[in-house]
Amino acid sequence: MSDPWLPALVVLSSLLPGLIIFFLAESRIRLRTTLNLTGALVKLGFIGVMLWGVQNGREYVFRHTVLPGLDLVLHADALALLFVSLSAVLWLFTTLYAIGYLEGAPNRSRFFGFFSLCVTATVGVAMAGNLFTFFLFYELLTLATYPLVVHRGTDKALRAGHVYLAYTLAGGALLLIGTVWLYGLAGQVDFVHGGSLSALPPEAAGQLQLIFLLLIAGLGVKAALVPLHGWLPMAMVAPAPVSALLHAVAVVKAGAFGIVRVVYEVYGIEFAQSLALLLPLAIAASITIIWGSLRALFQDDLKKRLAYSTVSQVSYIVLGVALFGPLGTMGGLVHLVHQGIMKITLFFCAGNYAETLGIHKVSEMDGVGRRMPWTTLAFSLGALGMIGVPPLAGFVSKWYLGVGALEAGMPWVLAVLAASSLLNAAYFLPILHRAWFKPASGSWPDEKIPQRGRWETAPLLLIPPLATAAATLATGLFAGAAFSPLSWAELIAVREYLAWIP
Amino acid sequence: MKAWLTALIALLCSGLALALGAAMLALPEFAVRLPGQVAANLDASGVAHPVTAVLLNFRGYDTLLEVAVLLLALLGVFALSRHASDHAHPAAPAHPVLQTLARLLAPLMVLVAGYLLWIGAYAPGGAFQAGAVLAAAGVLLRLAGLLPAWAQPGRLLRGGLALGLLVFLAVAVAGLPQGELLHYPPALASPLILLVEAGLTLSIGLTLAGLYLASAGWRQ
Amino acid sequence: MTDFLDPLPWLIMLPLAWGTLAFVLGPGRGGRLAVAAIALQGALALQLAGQLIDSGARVYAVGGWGAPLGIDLMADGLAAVMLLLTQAVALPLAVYARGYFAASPKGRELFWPFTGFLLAALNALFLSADLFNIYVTLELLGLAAVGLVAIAGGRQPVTAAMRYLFATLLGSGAWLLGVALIYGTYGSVSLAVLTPLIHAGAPLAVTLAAALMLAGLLLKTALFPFHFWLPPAHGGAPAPVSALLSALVIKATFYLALRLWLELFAPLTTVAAAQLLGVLGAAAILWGSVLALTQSRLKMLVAYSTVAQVGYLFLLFPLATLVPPGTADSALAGGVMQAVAHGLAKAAMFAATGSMIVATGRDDISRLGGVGARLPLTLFSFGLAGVTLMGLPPSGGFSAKWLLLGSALESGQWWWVVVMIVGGLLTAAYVFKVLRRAFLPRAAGDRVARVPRTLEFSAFALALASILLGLFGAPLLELLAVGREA
Amino acid sequence: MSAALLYALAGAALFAIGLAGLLLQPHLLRKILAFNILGSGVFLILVGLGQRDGTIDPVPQAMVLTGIVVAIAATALALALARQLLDLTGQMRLPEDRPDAEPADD
Repeated sequence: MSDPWLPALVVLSSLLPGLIIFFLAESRIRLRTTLNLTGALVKLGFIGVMLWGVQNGREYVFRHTVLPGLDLVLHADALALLFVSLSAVLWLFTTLYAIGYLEGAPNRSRFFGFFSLCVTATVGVAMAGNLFTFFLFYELLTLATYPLVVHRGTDKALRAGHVYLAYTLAGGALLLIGTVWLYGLAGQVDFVHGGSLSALPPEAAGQLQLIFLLLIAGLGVKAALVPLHGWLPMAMVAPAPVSALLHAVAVVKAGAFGIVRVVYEVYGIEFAQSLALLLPLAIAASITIIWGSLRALFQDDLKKRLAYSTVSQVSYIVLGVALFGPLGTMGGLVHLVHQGIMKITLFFCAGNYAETLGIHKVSEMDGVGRRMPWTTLAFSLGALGMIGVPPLAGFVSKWYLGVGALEAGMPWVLAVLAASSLLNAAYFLPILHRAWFKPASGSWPDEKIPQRGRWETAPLLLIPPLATAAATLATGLFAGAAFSPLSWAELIAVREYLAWIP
Repeated sequence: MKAWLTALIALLCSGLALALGAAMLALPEFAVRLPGQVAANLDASGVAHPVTAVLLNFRGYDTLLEVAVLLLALLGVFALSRHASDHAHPAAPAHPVLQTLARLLAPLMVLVAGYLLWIGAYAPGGAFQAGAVLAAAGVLLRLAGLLPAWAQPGRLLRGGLALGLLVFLAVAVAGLPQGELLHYPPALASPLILLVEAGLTLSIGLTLAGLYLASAGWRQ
Repeated sequence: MTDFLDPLPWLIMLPLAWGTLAFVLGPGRGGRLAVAAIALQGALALQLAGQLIDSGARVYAVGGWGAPLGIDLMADGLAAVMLLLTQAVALPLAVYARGYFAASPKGRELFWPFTGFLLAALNALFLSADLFNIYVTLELLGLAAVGLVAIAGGRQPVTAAMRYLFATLLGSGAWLLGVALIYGTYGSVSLAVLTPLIHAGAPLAVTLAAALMLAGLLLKTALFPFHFWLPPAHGGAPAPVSALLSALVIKATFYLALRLWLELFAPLTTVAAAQLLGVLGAAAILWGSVLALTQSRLKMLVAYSTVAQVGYLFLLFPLATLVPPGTADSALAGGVMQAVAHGLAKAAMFAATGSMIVATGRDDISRLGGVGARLPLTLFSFGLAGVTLMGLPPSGGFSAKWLLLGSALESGQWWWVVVMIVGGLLTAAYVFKVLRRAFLPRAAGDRVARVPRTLEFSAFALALASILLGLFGAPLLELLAVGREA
Repeated sequence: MSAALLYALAGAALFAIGLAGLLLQPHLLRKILAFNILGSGVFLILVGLGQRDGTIDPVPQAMVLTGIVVAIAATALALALARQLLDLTGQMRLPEDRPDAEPADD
């Protein structure tokens, strides 16, 4: 197996099962599950090979010329692998969870088909080697997630789908204009360490600033930067596994990841700094962080509260990107992974409450910790991680962001981080308090899955959140170990900054 | 239609006529002249009449497509008549004088058609003129109540309608091994053109008649 | 070249022959013959394209006389691309039509002869290098198309056919008047003879001829505001017919407009005229998309989408006129790519639409619930075709949009960028209007029957081709460049 | 001015009259007649301009013969459509309302 094909195989390992699943009869449950899990495991295998290779300095590049001057490039570099590994691992867990969650529900072939396409798109976004390839998978992601958002087919779901499409397609259009413009100005722009635009003549600076605005606006829609975030809370009508995937890996992350690529590998962090692009970006991210947290505070609907929390948390990544210095970079990048693990845990748990007891609202959660201790334990770990309590994953992110802010000479960012952490605590701790310490108020809204021996809910619903909650703890505790997200982020940061540090 | 729109269209059409007239009065000398070339190549064309030479040889390809256009129009009428009538209406009985006249004239018209076909090689005439006379004979017979309408043409009639085009196509393709499409070897040009014209006369006669006869039986 | 098996003349003779034979065979017969013959035509078109790539553009003197006395045919890259598109669309549609007319026999009696003549007219038109001969091919094309619109009978289709006939006859009349003026000025109708004769200071008659011919072509291409005849004609015909008309017939007249503009009348073109064409194209994009969005009948929605997509083709004129050569090349490539991508995608979309109508028994967007569950492949094909029309990657439509956007930005004509982007979003709106409905569960009282497999797979083949065009479009652009080297 | 040119000028007038008729006359039979007038105008221009230098030119004459046959074909189809429309709607004119607003007839 030659090297160029590995990145393509990673993409195909979910694309092919997805396409097959579309045409499976509804009743072929076993075959569908086998295809899903085989795809997920094969993908992990390929990624493992590439992780080892990249660690040892190998390059995996797949290139196909679509039109003269327009190449489709899949490039598994360190940054790509960070995101790909996250997607592949969480896909496996989410697939397991979704199999349990949707047991007996209609239209499962369609659901898992688009689910696989969605992961294909995410993996493609991660490994895109230039803006065109990125755009391709970015749009595919839009198309693949739309049917998932409207999966339930209710009026509310259709309306949410409408809003989702309007936002994301408009964002895609902005991204397209920026990309075409950039290609016209600079030719084919591959993602390379340190960026490649600084060689352009100085007259182009004005255009480059405008292009940056277009690109960030286009990416900001999916990354849910305020004021482009309106679709995200509405998209909560989707089934829980979809919300989990949308928030933790697929859509919002694709946006945030795109911003990382544009700043570091198209413009180059130094060049972006010299064009005075980083400060506005940091301010936009800060506003989003605070605004999202504030809105989360007032949501009674659990999933909505988590959604606004996502709006806020994803911008930590953007903030890290906008901090000029390797530590800020590390903070942003590692949060890409940490936020994913923590948020997916929270959504799994929210799904469990809803599926098991019919709990959708925070106000219905009194005493749920005694009925569902394991789920609530996982939820608590995720929530505490989000707040940034050591030694959980979120603490590591916030620590590096804070130090990075000092390094970049933006001490005001510390205030943002502090305020945000306080707000995080303000909207998460009351939930934990209700769940653990308040007595249950009689019967549950709609108990669907009864207690069976030790199992507080269906096993396939319980194992994934416990696993990801454990990961929240592990990534925090063992942040210094080899192959931990943090050390991988360090590897990337060193390579990005080596490109220009003499 | 609104009055101002009518006025506007009338104005624009008059303007177009004036512009065309002005353009025609300001034409330069011809850059290319074809009459001389036609005359020079007339001997090799297989016919003695220049218009027939252009129609069936120099620009015979146009004619080939044009025959297809004619057949296509008939197909269109057939397509419509499938929905218009469930069965072929018998012709209304006509005045005996008309019937007698038609019986007398029809053979004569066939004869005239044959003459026109043959003379086309030397003088004004040819397949279209001959076919038109044949068609007129058909229409006359129908008006005299002697022919049924053609709602659903039988196989034989379909073959006759297609014959001219098929013969033309065969002759056109037969030229390929020696040269190009529609290339007539000079020695065979005369008989080949006559063959094509004979096939065309029959098919054009049937087609033109068919354009009338196919819709003759529609409900009123 | 005096080879008996030369693909060039056979591309015209073969469909004429099988069209005629299908008529002789009798009502409804000839489908199998047609599929075999179109497959052969496809092979011939590929062979011709190969010849062109190897040894450049070809001129073919019919009858051996040569222009100006005889009629010349000419095959260059542009013609070859259109020929390939024609056969590539026709083959799956022929397969589709056999299944469609088996399930829905209205209009099947004369479908095959008409289609044979239609394809002959298209191939002849793409290959012709003689203005009068082009007139005859235009009439052949127009009458075949009108006949196809009318084959199903009924009040709406016959009305549409009548309207369409007047439009197409007026268009050809304008073309013929232009030809008469050109012959009256120069004494020839051969493109090869005329092209060096026409220069910027040409007589008024030539300018008038250019304007008349172009106007006639715009009418036949249904460019806004001449689109009035298209939606009822394309929306009222049986699905295979709508597909042929939307995918190919309007492309033929666009092709002629492009050829005249870039070659014969190139010295007469002005920026103002090019911008006017672009404005009409932009209006078509916006107006057609908005009207598509308001339709309640599925087929009419797709037909209005054609009105909009035609607009994209005409954006190529301002982008290719009096701009640097590189910009013009990429605009031309984008425009032709759009023609090809739209041809494949719209054929797929009409085919999928036809299957949905056969399955639900009605042409109503609000009654599409359950289609997604019962006809997943058909709906998937509709979606893929929609992706191409929206211009999302990877698809032929995206490649086209990419090239057009690139040349718009390069030449500083940013207003076309805005039009294209807004058009793409509107397209998404009407495509998802259909998809959303079809995803819903079946409403009580509605039925969704299965349709023959051939219907599903032929539509899918077309849709897949429109997507793959986006990934493997480079050879097509290489072919397009044959005969255009400056 | 040669006689041939006079024919061409008359052709221009006929074309304009035919065009106006085609656009302005709502009655289908009149529209079809107008189309034929328009076509005759074009034929006159083709032959007339082609022979404006006084030489007889068989090429436009042959073209006009081809054109006449095409016009006959188109006229026949138009008449058949018009008659069918009369059968279906009882009117010899195209409905002016938006055609897509009509119900599909099945």
